[in-house]
Amino acid sequence: MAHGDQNQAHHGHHITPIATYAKILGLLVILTILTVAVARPVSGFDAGILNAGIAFLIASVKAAMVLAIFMGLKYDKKIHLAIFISAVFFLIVMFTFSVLDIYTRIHVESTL
Amino acid sequence: MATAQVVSEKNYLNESKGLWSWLTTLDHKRIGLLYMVAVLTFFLLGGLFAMLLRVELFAPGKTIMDASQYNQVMTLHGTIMVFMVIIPGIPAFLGNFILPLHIGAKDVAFPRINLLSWYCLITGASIAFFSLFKNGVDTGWTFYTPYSIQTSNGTTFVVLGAFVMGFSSILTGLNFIVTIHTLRAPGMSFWRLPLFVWALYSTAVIQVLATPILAITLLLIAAERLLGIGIFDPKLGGDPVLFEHFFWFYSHPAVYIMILPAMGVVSELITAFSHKTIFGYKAIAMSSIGIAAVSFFVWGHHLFVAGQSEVAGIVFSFITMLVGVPTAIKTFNWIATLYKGSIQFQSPMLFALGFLFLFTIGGVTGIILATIGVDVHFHDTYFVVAHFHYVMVGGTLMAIMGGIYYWFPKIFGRMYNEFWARVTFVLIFVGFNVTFYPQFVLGSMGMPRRYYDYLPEYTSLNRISSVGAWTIGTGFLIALFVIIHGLLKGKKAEMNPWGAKTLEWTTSSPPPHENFINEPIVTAGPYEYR
Amino acid sequence: MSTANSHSHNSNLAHHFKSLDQQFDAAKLGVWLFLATEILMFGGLFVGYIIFHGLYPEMFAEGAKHLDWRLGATNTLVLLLSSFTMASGVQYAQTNQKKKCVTALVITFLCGCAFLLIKYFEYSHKIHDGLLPGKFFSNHEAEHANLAMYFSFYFCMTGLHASHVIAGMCLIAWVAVRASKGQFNSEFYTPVEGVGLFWHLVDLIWIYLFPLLYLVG
Amino acid sequence: MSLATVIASINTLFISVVSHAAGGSFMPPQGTKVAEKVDSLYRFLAGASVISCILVFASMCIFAYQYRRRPGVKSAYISHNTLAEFLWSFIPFCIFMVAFAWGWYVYHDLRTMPKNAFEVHVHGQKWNWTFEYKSGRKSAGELYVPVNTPVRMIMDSADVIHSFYIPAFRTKQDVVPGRYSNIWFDIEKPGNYQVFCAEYCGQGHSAMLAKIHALPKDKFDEWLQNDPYKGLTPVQVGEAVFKARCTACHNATAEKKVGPGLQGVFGHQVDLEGGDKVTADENYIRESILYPAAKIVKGFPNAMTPFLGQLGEQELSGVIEYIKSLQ
Repeated sequence: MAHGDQNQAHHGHHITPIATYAKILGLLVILTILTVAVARPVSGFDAGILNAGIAFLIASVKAAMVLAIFMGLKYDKKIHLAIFISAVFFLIVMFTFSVLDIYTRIHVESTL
Repeated sequence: MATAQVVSEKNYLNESKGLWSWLTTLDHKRIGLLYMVAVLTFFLLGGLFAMLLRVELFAPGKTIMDASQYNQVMTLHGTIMVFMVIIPGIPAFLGNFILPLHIGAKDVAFPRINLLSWYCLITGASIAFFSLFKNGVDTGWTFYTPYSIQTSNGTTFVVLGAFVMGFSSILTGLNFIVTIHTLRAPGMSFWRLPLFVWALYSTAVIQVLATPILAITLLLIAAERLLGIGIFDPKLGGDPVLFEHFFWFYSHPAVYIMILPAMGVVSELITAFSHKTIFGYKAIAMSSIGIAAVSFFVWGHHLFVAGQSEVAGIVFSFITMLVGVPTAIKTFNWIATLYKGSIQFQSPMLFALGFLFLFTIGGVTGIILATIGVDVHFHDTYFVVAHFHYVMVGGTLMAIMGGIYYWFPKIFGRMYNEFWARVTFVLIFVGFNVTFYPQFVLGSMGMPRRYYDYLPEYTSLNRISSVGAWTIGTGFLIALFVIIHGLLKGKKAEMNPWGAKTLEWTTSSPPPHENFINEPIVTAGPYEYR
Repeated sequence: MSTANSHSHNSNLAHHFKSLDQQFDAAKLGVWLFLATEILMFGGLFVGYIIFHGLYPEMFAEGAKHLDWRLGATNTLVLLLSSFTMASGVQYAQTNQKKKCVTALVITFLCGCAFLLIKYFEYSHKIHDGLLPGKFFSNHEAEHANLAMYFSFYFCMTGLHASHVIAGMCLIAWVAVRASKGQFNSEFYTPVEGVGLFWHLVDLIWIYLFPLLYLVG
Repeated sequence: MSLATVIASINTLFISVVSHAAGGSFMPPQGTKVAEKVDSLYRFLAGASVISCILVFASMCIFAYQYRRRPGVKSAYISHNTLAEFLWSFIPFCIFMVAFAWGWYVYHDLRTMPKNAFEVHVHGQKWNWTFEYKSGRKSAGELYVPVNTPVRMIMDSADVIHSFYIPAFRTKQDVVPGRYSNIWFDIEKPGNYQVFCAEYCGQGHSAMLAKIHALPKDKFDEWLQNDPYKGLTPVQVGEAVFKARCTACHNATAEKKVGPGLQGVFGHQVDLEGGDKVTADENYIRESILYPAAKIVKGFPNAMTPFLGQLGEQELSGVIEYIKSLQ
């Protein structure tokens, strides 16, 4: 009997081996050490304005691994990924337009 | 469109008795009625404040209250109407009742969360009203900083109350999305969903994705008041215009939380009373989704003169124009549905036609306000007040009234008095135009909004407006009596008094506890009037 | 739906669902939608943080100096470990390994405790130095005029996060008790799965908070 | 069906009023060239609105009447019409784009600050406007500007967000505390123009008014040179200041407004919040003007903004003398 989109097989839930989880944990720890290693206050490593970008990039790689494996988005229904992406997307929308305003304002000086 | 249902003696109303059985119910229909009681109570209160405002504005200078009382009443009117009436109005009351019936489900996906969201509304409202004992609140419903940081202590309570009510809205939206995705009856594909369900779906998306930003913004206001965190306070290096961005990032989409479900109701009413399939089903369904998506990109038109950059203003003006397109599609498709129909004019249809009339005016004045060069003049004047009342009252409240009358026989199993229902329509419709049309003129003349006092040249138009407001008030009071009378004394309703085609009309009036005795099996679209 | 009625005796199946699968799908969809709201709620703070970081970079650099990156890094590792044990806990529930499942959940809970303990030391240090948000700020060595705002962000973001850690720990305790009573199996493990997703989100947010607050200066 | 006729007659009435509004005749007289541009854009928008409203209402009424339910007549089955739907989304889209582009053009004029403009500083505070000229001349509630000269206002706020709105010039701008905002106009004819505060700012919001007096160039120069208080007694100076700065919140009678009425206050006991009493002498009044939060009169909110640095010594002592004279 076809009804809606709940026609997944009964025992179709994906089971990830513990070993995979352990590997991911190892990678996450390595990336955490990397974040610390490239941070200016810790190692003096200085990439100028890129510093924040690098930190953000590494964090995003870590987040992607947590999402894909720990939270199972890799094997999951696509709608869960869609929900996550739409949340991030609208957050970016909010950020972009607020920043668009703040960085295109014309500064007015007092002339007194 | 579905197999006929067996009529049962037991229904959701008489299934169990006593106040406690209502306060702990998990049945979406009963929760819908709990929302009805709450929303109508808040509406009476908010309406009463509106009447007081119009008495005060009957003449320039002090009429019945002083400036600080006026500002408090204005704030209460706005806050109650926005957070406690229009936002929960259609989705949580009519939507809660009708949505599972429309898709052939036994209940919403999470009945406990459904009840919890009602208690969130009540708790939030109570916290907000507690502010009355803390010197009240006079910020307007928009809580603009730094004014809201500096003014009376009551503000903290209203802000926290709105925070809690936000959760009510989030949980309702979450529940609806999951219900629509997982609990559709066999054969109920997405393209067979009634348009009201599409509208609720789009609304729910906004509720889930926009309300959290309101939550954090309100928390920050509370923190600003309690800790002085300085993010929105210019004295501490903060930016009040950033608050306006945060606030309107929620509150503009929230405008569509208010109007999209109303559009859904009107789609149902027009096709049912024209006895004709809806014109351009997919276009109407997709325009709901389109409006919901674009609504997140346009909030900056509330900041055209707020100190936002000129570049941002122009970008927002452009995107705002785009929202007009799906709205226009809907309006024209409704008109096209009337064409070659077989139209009856019972009161729900009158309200639907009234909606078309008033919403069109609200819509075109919206385009005028979106045009940035003209908005600089109209911004924060009565033109804006008139515009959003045409959309919110002329749109949403007309749809609520139409929806209540339309589903009245299904909800209560009784009919209301048709003559008096038509009287309410005439009073509300005429009174509405008398109230708010003059406000367009006042705005053109330059009268700013939220004014306790005004220049003598605005007097006569304000008088007309006040008289109109009292006419609307009378109309709604009569409507209340029509509802109560129908509830107690109305004659028994049939299963399908209007000859409509959607699923809720295939079960008994009122429906049994699990809605359908046999699960409906859907074999065709929702509006097959052949 | 031939399997639907065979499950109707199952006490875990609510009356309005047809099968445990349908109920599981609904619950998981609901949890993901809830996570979306959490992301947006924290996101509002992140947006504010990034904007003001752009406006006052020196102030944020000065603020970050007052934080101890070692404690932040330790807490990151603690939360990563807890995420691993949580994921394992869900897997053990899926594969009917009750004992291991309870152990994994208890370790996760203890990691939460460790995180809060470290946070407590950090907070008391800040309080001692007068590095407090807004009007309670009383550090006299501050160079930047608005340094209080940095600590407003610090306390708002970590405070909101800590409240989620506490909520998550309550939920973990709840599912651990249920797991020890043997209420979960490969047919029904929805609560563990949902709590797990929530806990991973708490970890996810910290993954961003750590470099933003402690390292980017 | 009588309903259709009722709706149709409401329609006609409505359309006549709308077309009246469409002429722009409700707007205040135009004071600047830009205002004329705004009005022609508004005429276009209002015209387009009226036409589309007539289209919608007329077809609604005609269909409602024509296709009212009649026995034996079934409705047609029309699911959609792609061409029609395309047209009624594409045509509005084109109109919207014209409105947007035209709006952008007008907005550009409204927001492009002229070079070499005559500059006046505007200070907004709860609940009055003060104006400061580079010559050092200050005025409160009354802005004097030359005609046929581009004037740029540089605005700041001492407390909350206000908005400087001149309907006759079709322009407004929020005055955000913590930074400077600006606005400009070039007045064509000498005359008086109303200024409103358009952003809600509390109790005195609707009393936060000002008047713009546009003077011919020579008269304006003469005004700019003049000592505003030349030949006035201190009480007269005080009265002028009081009328401009204080009447939003205080009456010169005993009747209370936002703050206490000031008649008969001087020399008498005043009850304070917290139970203290104080005699209203010169020092008390001076303190209440400069540091209003120091002593709050019983039954009133702590709502007044400090006037420290706002008033010259001559003005301050004038106000005190004026309050003394209110017996």
